[in-house]
Amino acid sequence: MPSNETLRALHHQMVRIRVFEETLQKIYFEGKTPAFDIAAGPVPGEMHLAAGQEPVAAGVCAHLRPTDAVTATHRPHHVALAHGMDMQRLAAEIFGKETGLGHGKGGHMHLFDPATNFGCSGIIAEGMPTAVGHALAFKKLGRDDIAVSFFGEGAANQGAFHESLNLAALWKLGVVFVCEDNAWAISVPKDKATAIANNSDRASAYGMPGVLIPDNDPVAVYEAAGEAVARARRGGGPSLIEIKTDRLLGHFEGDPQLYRTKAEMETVTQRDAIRRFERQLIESGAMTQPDLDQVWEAARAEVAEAVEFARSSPYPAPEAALLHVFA
Amino acid sequence: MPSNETLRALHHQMVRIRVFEETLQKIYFEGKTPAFDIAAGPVPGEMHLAAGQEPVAAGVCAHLRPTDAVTATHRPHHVALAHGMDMQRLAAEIFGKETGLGHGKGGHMHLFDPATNFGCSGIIAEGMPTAVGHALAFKKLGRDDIAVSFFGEGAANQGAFHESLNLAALWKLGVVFVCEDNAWAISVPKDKATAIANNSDRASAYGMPGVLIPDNDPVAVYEAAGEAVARARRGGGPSLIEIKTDRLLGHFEGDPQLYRTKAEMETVTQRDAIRRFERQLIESGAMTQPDLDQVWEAARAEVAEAVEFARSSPYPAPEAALLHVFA
Amino acid sequence: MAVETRRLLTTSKAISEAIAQEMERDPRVFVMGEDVGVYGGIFGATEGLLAKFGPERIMDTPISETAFIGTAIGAAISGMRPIAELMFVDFFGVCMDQIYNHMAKIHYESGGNVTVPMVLTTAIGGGYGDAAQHSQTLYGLFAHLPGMKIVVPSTPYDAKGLMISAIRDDNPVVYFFHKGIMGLGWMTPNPRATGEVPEEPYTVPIGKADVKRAGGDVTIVTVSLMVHRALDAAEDLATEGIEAEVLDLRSLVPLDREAIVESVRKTHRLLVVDEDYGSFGMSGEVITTAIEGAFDHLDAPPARLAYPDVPVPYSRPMEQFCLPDREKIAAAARQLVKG
Amino acid sequence: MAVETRRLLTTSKAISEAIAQEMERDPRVFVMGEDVGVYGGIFGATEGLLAKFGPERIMDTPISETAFIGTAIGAAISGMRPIAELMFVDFFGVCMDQIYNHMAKIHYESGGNVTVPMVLTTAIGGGYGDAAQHSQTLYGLFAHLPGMKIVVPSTPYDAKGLMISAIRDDNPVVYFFHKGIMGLGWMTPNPRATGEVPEEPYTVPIGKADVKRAGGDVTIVTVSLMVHRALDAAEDLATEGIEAEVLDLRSLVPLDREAIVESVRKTHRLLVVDEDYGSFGMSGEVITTAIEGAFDHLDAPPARLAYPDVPVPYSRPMEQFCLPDREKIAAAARQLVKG
Ligand SMILES: Cc1ncc(C[n+]2csc(CCOP(=O)(O)OP(=O)(O)O)c2C)c(N)n1
Ligand SMILES: Cc1ncc(C[n+]2csc(CCOP(=O)(O)OP(=O)(O)O)c2C)c(N)n1
Ligand SMILES: [Mg+2]
Ligand SMILES: [Mg+2]
Repeated sequence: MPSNETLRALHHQMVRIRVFEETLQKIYFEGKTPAFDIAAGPVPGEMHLAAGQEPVAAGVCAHLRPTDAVTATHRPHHVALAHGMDMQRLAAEIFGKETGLGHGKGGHMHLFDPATNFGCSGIIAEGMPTAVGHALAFKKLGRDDIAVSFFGEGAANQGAFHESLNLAALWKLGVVFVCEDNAWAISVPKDKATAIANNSDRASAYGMPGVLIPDNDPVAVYEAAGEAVARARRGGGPSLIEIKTDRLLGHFEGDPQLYRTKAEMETVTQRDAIRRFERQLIESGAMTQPDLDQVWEAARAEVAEAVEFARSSPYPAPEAALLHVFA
Repeated sequence: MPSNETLRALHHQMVRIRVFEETLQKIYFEGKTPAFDIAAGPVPGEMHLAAGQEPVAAGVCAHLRPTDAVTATHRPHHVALAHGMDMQRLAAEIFGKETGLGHGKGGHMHLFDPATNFGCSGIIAEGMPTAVGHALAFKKLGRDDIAVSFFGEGAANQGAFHESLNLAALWKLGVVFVCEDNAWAISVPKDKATAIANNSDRASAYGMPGVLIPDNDPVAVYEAAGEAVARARRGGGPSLIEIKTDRLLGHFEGDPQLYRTKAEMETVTQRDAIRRFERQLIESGAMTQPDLDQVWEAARAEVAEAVEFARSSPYPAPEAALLHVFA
Repeated sequence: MAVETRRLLTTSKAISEAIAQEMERDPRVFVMGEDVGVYGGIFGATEGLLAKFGPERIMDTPISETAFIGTAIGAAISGMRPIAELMFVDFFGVCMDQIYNHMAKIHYESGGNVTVPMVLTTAIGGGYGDAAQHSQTLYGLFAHLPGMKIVVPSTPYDAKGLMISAIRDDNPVVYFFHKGIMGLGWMTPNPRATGEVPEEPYTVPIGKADVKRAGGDVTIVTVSLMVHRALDAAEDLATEGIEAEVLDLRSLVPLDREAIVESVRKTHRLLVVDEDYGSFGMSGEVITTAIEGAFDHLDAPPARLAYPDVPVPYSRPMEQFCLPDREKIAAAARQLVKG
Repeated sequence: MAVETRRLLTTSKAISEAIAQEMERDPRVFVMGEDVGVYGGIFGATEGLLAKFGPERIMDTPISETAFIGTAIGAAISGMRPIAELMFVDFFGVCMDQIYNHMAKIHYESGGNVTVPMVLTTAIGGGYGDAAQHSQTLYGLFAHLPGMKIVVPSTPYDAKGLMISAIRDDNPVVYFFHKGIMGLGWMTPNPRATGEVPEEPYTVPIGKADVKRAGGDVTIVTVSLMVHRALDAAEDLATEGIEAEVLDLRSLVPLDREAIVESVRKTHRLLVVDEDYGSFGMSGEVITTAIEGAFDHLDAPPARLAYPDVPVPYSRPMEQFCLPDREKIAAAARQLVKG
């Protein structure tokens, strides 16, 4: 069992992610009511929120340093924040502002942060080979940094998954592959897309360890990731970790989710990993209710400040669109 | 053990393939000596011969009907012939003649034969999804035909392998995936490319049966393929068969094979599957030496006739290049 | 008393109606793609089809574009007539080999003996903040590669007729629909995304351009959403006494070169509007076509207004800066006419 | 007594020498690809490098283009300067997403904060019977997509200098070498595939076209092997009193539009020769560039001689029919000049 300090840190991370995502959800609909227009409001375009998947980001990234590389997906905020991305510059990027991580060029699916060696992208499984490359560079440079690749269970049926795991295993690179199985790829359920039940079983196709975390538990994630990260760091090669997690919201905001039953929605809401974890923290005495309240309050303040920074920042000049094609 | 008739049929198939390939090898160098120029001679371009891999083609295709679909690779002749492709039109296509399968448009890597529902292509693993599609069509059309996809061990690290096996398994389609492990992908040995020793072990990543034939034995291939084909035909879904086979020649003709040790070359030559099979046939009494000789003689005659047909056929008109872009 | 009955459909409904009618007519037609089932296609192109035809004919797929597009190829060869949806054209890079090296070439490589009758549908276009990987048009890239027909409708009427033509065509057809013309409830409304569509099946020929507005002063050649932007601009220009002819190519392969040349011979001026990247694409091809066929009829060098050669930026001011629009088109046409 | 010493290299040797020199200079440079090790690259671009630098820096890969090109991207971001070889450009379809959506866009998406300094090398061209999937050029397709520099050398000298520039460039550079200019022992000999190459490292700027032959009667714009075919044609034309200027673009992105315009303003006539498919590609872009910059200087409509819009046929008579060559270029130029 991790120390109480670690448990509190995990909790804190999860809470600030949740507050960030819920805040963003509200903001996203600004200017999009009564008639929903995806192009309108302060935050246009698709918006994929990760509420429910906090245990994955918090549990894995707790083991990382800023020099470790992380590649994430179209649903990147939880991982970005857990890996230490500046929340203000993240928010500003999502608002399309000059002060954003990419000066408004990237947007929510294309966040690149040299300070935390973080990257993500909107193409399924696109970041998996990138992670292999980071790890190869670290090996060549004699650094004991590692790379972590996050991807959804839907991405595990993309060719890049196969090629990346094989290459990482072949070259014994320090990569941890983290499959966030939230049971859905937009409207397609896992069992209508994947021939077997658990992607962690696919690890054997590459001769690497595969671990299944069946219940979205941050502590279990933390422990499995600890082993995988340590193995990667000491040159022991890659691993695959699969977490059965929950997508509490739609695939993107505005998704009517007609493909999901009410019962399923209720089940996943009921088993909200943060609430369950909080019950455990109180039961074990690691935290009290006032402790928890304080965490939420601090998170709200942090997120409010980030949003305020984003809102009050200027837009980039229109002509700036022509900059940065080439270095 | 298959019947003597089957054994003789397997032998006959293997021999005609071998004679075809050896004959083509000689012809390929016509016009390319003393200075080797890949563009010169009656057969230009790359030439990938399958000598040594006859057990795979013969053993698998013995179970197929002309209405079963077969997709093959850049090294397609053995499979094409075993599946019943007309040898004359095959040869004519390789010579680039008007009488060829594709009127000279396709060439040796792009053979398409509606009569045997055969197709192949020069891009690694490209034909694997096609096979899945054939099988899907058969299911929709209520036909008990099946599809077989041949591919090299090098192709098993391509994304299309993963996606195809998953989709075929998910939809329980009648596909037999046949991995010809000849230990080499051009100059790259299997163990420098593949994180595990046997691709058949990857079948479990898709919940399908995986069978390993370790010794290039036509009878073992025949038996394993028989089961897989029968399973596919009765709606039992796909299988993966891996055969450790031998590439007796270079990757393509003209390949100096500097990457191969003399010892390895000798080993594979020594264990030539046809010669070994012939010894067994004689020992078991299934065939006598004169029987064998007769098979070779008949094969030589058949191949000579096909080559003669190809040689004496006219070239397509140059302007025919502009035809057949669209139907 | 005569009652005028006009049957108005959105483009997405026109497309799904076309597919439905062809599926009823021909049991070999079926649909495959991500979220084409319950979801009805992210852009509504398959809405209602699952309920009508069931999961055997409207098949959700894994996120395996290489596999399912390749599956469509194999199924087409073996007697079916698949429609496969690539959700956004931006994703072509994970499956292009199947598309351009296999689907597009088999008929040719087989010397005409094998046909691959399939339709690949895909969504194009930006303007709504979806950034660099979800906003591209890219039809110019596909049109560069031989062996597939390239269809890019602009109106509900054309969308239905071209879809029916595409399904009945014995060749692979790539059918690009712009998100901004689909008439979706969640996109910025475009009044021109709804239009009259006959109920009965009909075809619009692939390879024939269409004069969407006649005019004698300048020819504006474009496709898809930009047809509407050009029509808007033409209205503005008309108030200034400039009559623009708007030529909707409707398909890039085959390209109706005669129509381009004919219009330019009449107006003596050409503006190409293109939401695809400017260089090495459609704009240069159309201008070259005019040069080849109407050089001596030109009163001014043909001009183009295209997406600049930059990835699509996320932030609204930058994205709007890049996109051709009503004002920019009118300005470019005015410049051509007035010098 | 002065001895003239000319150091003659094939293009493939010039390329491998450039890589070797940069690898010696910069420990961050390494090579990845299929058969780049013992084999030395199927077209010799990495010959001798394994022996010099060992398997840690000259890395054979599985047939996993998506994985290893993506690996190059990640390695480049984390401080290395990889060279990845895509064996034939024809294979781009299995890995294009990594190339155009990721490698080419990261710098832009990051607002300039992340650089991806890598070189992607690939072989182009046909003419030797390798048929539809191993004979394409396709540089026009890559040039359509923003964010990568596109280099297409024609001579050993340029090949070395451009390779060194590409490796030192902080941007992704796609470096296309034509099999027919490599000077390989097993390809039809091309006397121009060998040329003088200085031993010391030097750079040739990316983005500058080069007048390979000066002339006043007609400008022939092209790249790569077709530069040599154009030079051959120019010799024939000279005997008829026609002086052709041969402009070698050397790179398509950035495109040296000034050089095209300048030459056309001088000669008043333009022929574009392109081994890539004709429509929606380089030929239209170059002609449009001339129209945009030199419309009033043209004595005849610019013309193009490109690969027809058909997949590459296997059989020799058909393939030769499709390929631009010395005679066809001379005929097209003659037609332009004499009308
Ligand atoms: C190559 C590619 N195909 C399809 C898509 C469209 N798409 C975006 S997210 C998504 C579902 C992804 O599912 P999963 O990997 O499970 O991640 P999740 O959304 O559940 O986090 C799809 C199909 C894409 N972006 N890229
Ligand atoms: C996508 C792709 N990558 C690379 C190649 C080049 N190539 C042709 S054959 C070959 C080796 C194939 O090895 P394997 O699959 O084992 O088949 P074998 O040649 O041994 O029969 C390679 C790399 C190709 N044709 N397509
Ligand atoms: Mg998911
Ligand atoms: Mg092999």
